[in-house]
Amino acid sequence: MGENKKMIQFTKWEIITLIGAIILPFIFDFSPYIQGLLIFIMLWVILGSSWNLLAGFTGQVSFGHAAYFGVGAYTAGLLYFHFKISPWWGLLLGGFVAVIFGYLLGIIVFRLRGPYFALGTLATGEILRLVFGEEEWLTNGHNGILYMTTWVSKYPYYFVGLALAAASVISIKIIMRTKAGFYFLSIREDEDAAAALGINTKKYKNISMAVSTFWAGIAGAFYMIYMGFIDPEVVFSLHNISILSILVGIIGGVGTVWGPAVGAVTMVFVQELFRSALFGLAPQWFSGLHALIFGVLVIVVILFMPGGIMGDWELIAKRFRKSTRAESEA
Amino acid sequence: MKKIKIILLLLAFGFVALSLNSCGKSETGPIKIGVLLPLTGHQANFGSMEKNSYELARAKINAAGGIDGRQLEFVYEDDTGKPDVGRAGAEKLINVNKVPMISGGYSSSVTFAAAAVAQQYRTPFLVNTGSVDKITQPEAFNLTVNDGAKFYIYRLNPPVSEYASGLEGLLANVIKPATVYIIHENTTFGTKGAKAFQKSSEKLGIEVLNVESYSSGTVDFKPILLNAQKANPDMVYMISYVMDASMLMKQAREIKFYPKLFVGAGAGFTMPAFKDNAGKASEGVISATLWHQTLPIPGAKEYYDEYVKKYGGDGPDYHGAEAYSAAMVVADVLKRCKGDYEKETIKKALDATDMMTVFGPVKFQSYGKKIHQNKMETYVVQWIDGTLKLIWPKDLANADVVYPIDWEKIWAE
Amino acid sequence: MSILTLDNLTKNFGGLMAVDHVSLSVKEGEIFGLIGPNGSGKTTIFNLINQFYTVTEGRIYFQGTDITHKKTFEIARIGVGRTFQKVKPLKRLTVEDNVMAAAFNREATFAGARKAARDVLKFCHLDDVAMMKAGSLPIGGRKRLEIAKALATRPKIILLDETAAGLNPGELDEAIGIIKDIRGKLGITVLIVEHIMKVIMTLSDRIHAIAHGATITEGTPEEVAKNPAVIESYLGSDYNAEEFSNAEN
Amino acid sequence: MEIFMQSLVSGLLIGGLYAIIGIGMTLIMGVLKIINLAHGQIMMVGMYITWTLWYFLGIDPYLSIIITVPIVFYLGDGISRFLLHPLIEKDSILPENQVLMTVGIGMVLVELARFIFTSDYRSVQTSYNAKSVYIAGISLNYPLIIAFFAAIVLTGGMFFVLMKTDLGRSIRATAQDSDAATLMGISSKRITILTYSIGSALVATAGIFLLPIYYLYPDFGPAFTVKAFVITILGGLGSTVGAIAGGIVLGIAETFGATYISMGYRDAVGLVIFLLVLVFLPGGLKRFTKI
Repeated sequence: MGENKKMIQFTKWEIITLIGAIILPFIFDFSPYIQGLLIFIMLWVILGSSWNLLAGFTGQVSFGHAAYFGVGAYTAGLLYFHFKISPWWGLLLGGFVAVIFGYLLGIIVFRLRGPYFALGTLATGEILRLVFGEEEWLTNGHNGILYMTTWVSKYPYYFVGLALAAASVISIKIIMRTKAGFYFLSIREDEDAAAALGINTKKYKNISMAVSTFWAGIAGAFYMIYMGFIDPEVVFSLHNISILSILVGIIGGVGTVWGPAVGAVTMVFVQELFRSALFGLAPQWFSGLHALIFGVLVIVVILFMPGGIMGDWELIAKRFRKSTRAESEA
Repeated sequence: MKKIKIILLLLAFGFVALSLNSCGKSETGPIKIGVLLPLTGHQANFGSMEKNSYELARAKINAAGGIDGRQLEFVYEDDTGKPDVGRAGAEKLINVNKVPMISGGYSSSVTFAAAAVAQQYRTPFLVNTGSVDKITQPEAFNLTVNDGAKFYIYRLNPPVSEYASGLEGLLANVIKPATVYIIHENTTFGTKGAKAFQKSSEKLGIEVLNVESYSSGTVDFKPILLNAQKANPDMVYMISYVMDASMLMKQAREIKFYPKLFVGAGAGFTMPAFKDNAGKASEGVISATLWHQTLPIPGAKEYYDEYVKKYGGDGPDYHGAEAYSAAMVVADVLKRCKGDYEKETIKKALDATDMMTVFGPVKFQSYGKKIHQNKMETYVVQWIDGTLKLIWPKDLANADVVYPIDWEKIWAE
Repeated sequence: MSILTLDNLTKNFGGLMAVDHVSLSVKEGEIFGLIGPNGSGKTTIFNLINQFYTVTEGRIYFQGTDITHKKTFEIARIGVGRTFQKVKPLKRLTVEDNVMAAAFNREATFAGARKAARDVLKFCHLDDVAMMKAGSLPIGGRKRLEIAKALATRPKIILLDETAAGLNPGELDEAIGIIKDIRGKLGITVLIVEHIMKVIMTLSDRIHAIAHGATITEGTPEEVAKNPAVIESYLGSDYNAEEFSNAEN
Repeated sequence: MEIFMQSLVSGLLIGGLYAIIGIGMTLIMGVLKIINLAHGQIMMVGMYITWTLWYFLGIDPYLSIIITVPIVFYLGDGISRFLLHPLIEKDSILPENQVLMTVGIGMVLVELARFIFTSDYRSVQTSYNAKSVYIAGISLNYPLIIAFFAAIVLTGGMFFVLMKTDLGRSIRATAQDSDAATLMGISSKRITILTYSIGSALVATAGIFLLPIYYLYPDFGPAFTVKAFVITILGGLGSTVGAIAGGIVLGIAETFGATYISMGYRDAVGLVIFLLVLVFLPGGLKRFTKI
């Protein structure tokens, strides 16, 4: 946890990354396609950080984060659908509504531990998906909700996304330097031992859940605003939201502040790399393999880098240094 | 804290690498038009039928000299049957491949979601299958019916509310059922189709006993069928894709559910795969359809034969014809652009479209809440002795409707 | 004055009497030993005090207040610290962070918690490994870390569960010194469960012996060591008999 | 009343099929203590093998058990030996990393199937596919009846193996306390790998019985994975008798939910029961059956 007395301090590289992300679009004239990818990276940074706080730092491995993502998305969507209120208002509200859902579902799932917690969250996510699909009077069911997005240009979304992503990462960085952060880690390492140290584990699991669901809800609302279309199968997707948020965390590094950000970049990049068939260099059938390659990547990371890219950075750096040294000697 | 380096490295590498992908326009190379279809995922068998048809048409167009001497090329984007992927695909076609026009659009929800993207980028989108009504209703996109000049969506196929128009004729004139039980999958296409048929029933004086939905991929349809059997309707109307359609009919046969009629709303019920999977239980099933190869439309039979010759199998149904015709419309529109393949020019050419295709005449009209909608007749087919026969309208039919149907006999082993 | 009182404490695991009407009273400022052969219910008593298990029957009083049905974390808050026989370090955190997490029990600020943690680490001779990951500590360090975490919650009474088990002779003396200082320098009452007789005999003011969950006797170390029932209960198991005779030497 | 009876019978038969899917999962969860999120996908692999044998060689699906099941057994062996077991020694922040590994494995299996077989629907057509017998007006579908009896035979067989053989005792010992089992001289590595292989073989068998009733495409696995863990939690970890009880309860509950509530909520019925059991009846039906 470092030696600094100040509660929050940014490293050189953190500041460079942030400034870089702000000015990059002014230096390069990105095509809207690349802008779109960047926005998706931001979205995954928020969602990955959200999952990582609850799972990576607090040890409550959620397989149902789509529930909160979807609730946030539908908060923004339904405001527009029923009352013609701009979904932008739903951005913040989506976070809070997700927190309420998180608290209510927490009453059920926090009675469970370990794999049972994972299964419980998975089930709650799936139930919400079915309910939102079936209750057409409220959600417009499978027809989904369409909203003609505010801007054609993607730059405004990029900066909103960047601001939200930065806020989510920084908020977690701050929390992890407070009492709550220490308590989250204690709960993750050993829930019983934590309680014996005087930690109200239930309360702090709920706090972690609240922050986590808040960001998941915001991510969902941002998705609605940016994509302009949601339906239950998309935003409550077990595979495309719940599992992918986990994979973003795993690849980047579970329980590290910057892990989800690195994971988000890696995932979007790798998927796009193969989806575009190595930028058109490989034959077209190659693009059909993108999901396969991503699955293999997940397996490789879990097998050989259980701490993810950030968690095992020392290991990677060492190997890298070794190989470069060998090269220079040769 | 050198760790953060990796973010920068990855970002930088990513940008550079991805920028390589964008390509410039050329004045002499092929003209590229985007096509959005489900090439993988649940709807892939429809998507590949449509893609095959697009390719068949392209070969024909290019063999006949292409467009003003240039070749026509279709750039396919796989929407995987998911609206968000479809939107991303449409954006990619517009922004990366820089196509001046998009065609395709299979499922209703994907097409609708992607249409919003095309509309936003002011790129003409010729829809050939996505059938939910609102796709050609400008109000769904914050426009009015007078905004034709600002509305970039065009549709070749009829909307789902009109799928059953041909069927209405058959029911009103020949069969005259008194009651109907509606079963539909819980998707946009399914729910809208069910609503539309409720309206039709009202018009025809058929009592709707119940409307029930299911989610696609169900193993056991018996609960729904039992409820239907208990209601004892004259007719069961089903809106389902191919495998659900097969399961429904197989299990109806199993529980000896014999209403006067089983009617499908197109989609799965006209596919060859329906017969393959339902087996005997497909026999006697009636379906609305938008096309049949025996229709007296010039080129229809030729298209069907060519398709079978090239790709084998049981041949295309109306989905393939829609795609083939859309490709022909694209070629026709581009030819009328006279070398200026800009979005606005293409849009004007689309407005002026008035041509004949294997799918029937194509002309984009305004009526009711819709604009840019091709209006057309629909037909009724029935599975008779293992083949799909056109039974309505009477003057075009190639077989007599089998009615009343002795299910016990035709479903016997 | 009594700081912790167990009144007819009983735990029944589906018919098995793990703790059978045990009554004892720990006076403020004393080191109180709890002994008994393996499986006699010592750890169960600890788990009952801090509410890992719910009490079947009987009452627990802390400084005169009934704490029988409080929650685990509340027990720690009011001033009952404990260590675990099977150590529970927060493995991926540094030693200092382990203790800080505990220190937040009394300290609201980051700086305050860190200062408190450093004091405790020094007290437990862990200051030179403060930046090590707790999971990579050798067993002696882990045992002391258990004590450090419990102390950092600033308890009024600390329950030590076999803190000396598995230590080499050098470490053993170190541990005994620390436990003495807990009472001597910090003025914290100690309730100690221990197998190693050397430890418990040197340290304890009074000893309470149990077997099969029930009380055998209570008294000074000398009285208890001479009690034939105690000797017999230990002789019942070879493994412990050896230890017992070692302690006698 | 007839609807009630027919629903009951339908639910019972479907439940038999669910039970076979569940037995494999309950063994794996009982011994390896992980949720196998690749369960449905392994079933899918088994079904594609069966389909291939039927389509190209004309081998009857039920007959192909002797080929398909060993193949999938060794697939499971490979997965657990090279991908799951090595993780036990790896220090990872999340104890669930074996579960996450099964996610990756599932993804790879689906995409491989898509690559080889495309996304088209496949089904087998046999003479008995659509045959039914009718008892008192209630229809009983042949393949479902066969699946139901197979479920009973398999459960009985597994029960016998677990209770009466050395292998079974080792598996049960490892499930209860793998450390203690190791002390008793049981190689927990061998047993965990073997258990995963047996679990895979069982779910492949389930797939073979499902194929004549249903159809097949690469993405169909996850829905059945979810059913499998609902059954496992319902029946109790590691309990074969529990799995058959859980499968039948789920089958009947789903069918009644679909008949009397709404077809759209059919899948929700299982999930709600599942949550209720997790929270209010930890241990599942095993608490009543005791085995």
